[in-house]
Amino acid sequence: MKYRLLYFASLCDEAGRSEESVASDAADPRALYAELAARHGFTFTPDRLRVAVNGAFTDWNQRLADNDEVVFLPPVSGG
Amino acid sequence: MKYRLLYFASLCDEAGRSEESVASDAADPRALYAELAARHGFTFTPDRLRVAVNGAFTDWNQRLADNDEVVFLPPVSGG
Amino acid sequence: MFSISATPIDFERLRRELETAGAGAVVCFEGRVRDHNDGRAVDGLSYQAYVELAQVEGMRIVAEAQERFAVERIVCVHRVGDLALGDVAVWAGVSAAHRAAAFDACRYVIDQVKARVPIWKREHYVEGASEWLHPNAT
Amino acid sequence: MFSISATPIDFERLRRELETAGAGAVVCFEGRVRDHNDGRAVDGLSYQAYVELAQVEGMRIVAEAQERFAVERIVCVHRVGDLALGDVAVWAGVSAAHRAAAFDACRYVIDQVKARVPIWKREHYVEGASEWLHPNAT
Repeated sequence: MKYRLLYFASLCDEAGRSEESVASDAADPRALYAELAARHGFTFTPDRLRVAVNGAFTDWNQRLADNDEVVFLPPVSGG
Repeated sequence: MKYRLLYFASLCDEAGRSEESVASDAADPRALYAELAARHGFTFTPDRLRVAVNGAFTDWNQRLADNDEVVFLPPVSGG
Repeated sequence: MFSISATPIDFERLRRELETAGAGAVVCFEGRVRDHNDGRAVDGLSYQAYVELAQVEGMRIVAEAQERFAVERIVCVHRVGDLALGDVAVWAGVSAAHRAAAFDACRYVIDQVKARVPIWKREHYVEGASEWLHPNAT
Repeated sequence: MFSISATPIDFERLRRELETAGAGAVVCFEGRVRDHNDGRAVDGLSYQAYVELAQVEGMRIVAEAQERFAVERIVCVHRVGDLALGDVAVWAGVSAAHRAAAFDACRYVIDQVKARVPIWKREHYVEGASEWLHPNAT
């Protein structure tokens, strides 16, 4: 399947890009993050991240669909 | 002795004046208030008032001196 | 800084006095004349102050807040005279490195000013009457 | 109302949006860029947001505060982009009939925005380095 990824803050720096499209067999965000972490050398473990799919927070086991927009969110620091 | 009185809010309305000078034998604010309450028909009992002498809060038993400025303060309602 | 003002409070100017290089948080409170109180329709207020003592007591409250909370600057001004609906009756602003101290100090100042500073409010009601407010101490 | 702004926050205009006839209390918070953090000298910040989700989550927080507290109006705006010392990074204002609700709601909004809204801060230090802040969840 094809997913669209957005990267923010440290993940953006580590990935060297703010977005990308990937083809992957990962069926949920957990598997997808493992794949991308290996590829980009992400240092965050999943327990420090949140996941959003198509602009809404969700959980790591949500079943992904083709063309989903998936975002892994590092700990926030607004304010 | 001679005292200078300032009146605020309801006490000002009841006394019909915002200040006055009185000659009195009252030696402390408690005695002075009793005298003035009788004269002006003040409806506050002393337990609802605070006393200031010469611009500072004090207690009802402070010994007064000639020409002291004495103020009986109704419950405040600023803000 | 605490003061009594017989003219409208220029709170935008007062707010700028709170700015310091270390002020990461600024909290401002304004008490405005609203159109009702205790179920009665209000169309204005008058405030009277025992100015000399109000000034001393207000400065004491500001000094207490400076001591209790890690703040940078504190400014509080209370109006006297006749106020219309929407006018600002009292304004308090606090700057601090962190927001908890700014919130706590601002609330302390306004709570204490209302409880302790010799200022009295006369409410003018839409139906015509007016009266001094003398809340029972709690 | 919650929004993300790429240009300086016009908080004097936002504050006027809080005015209603029943608003006896207005509490405003501003988070400013200060010259230090955790003992390091700071000379600027950059904020990045996942704007689409930040907007949704910010509006959700404002709605929660409207429900929990007896308030009139709530406005909150967060900056993104490069900010200099003294710039306002986030502004939250609340109007209410009474001050307790205004203080509580304003604090709720800013606390929740900092904890939940997907916005990230990069600190630029006087000595030259810069880094993203990713606080440990508590």
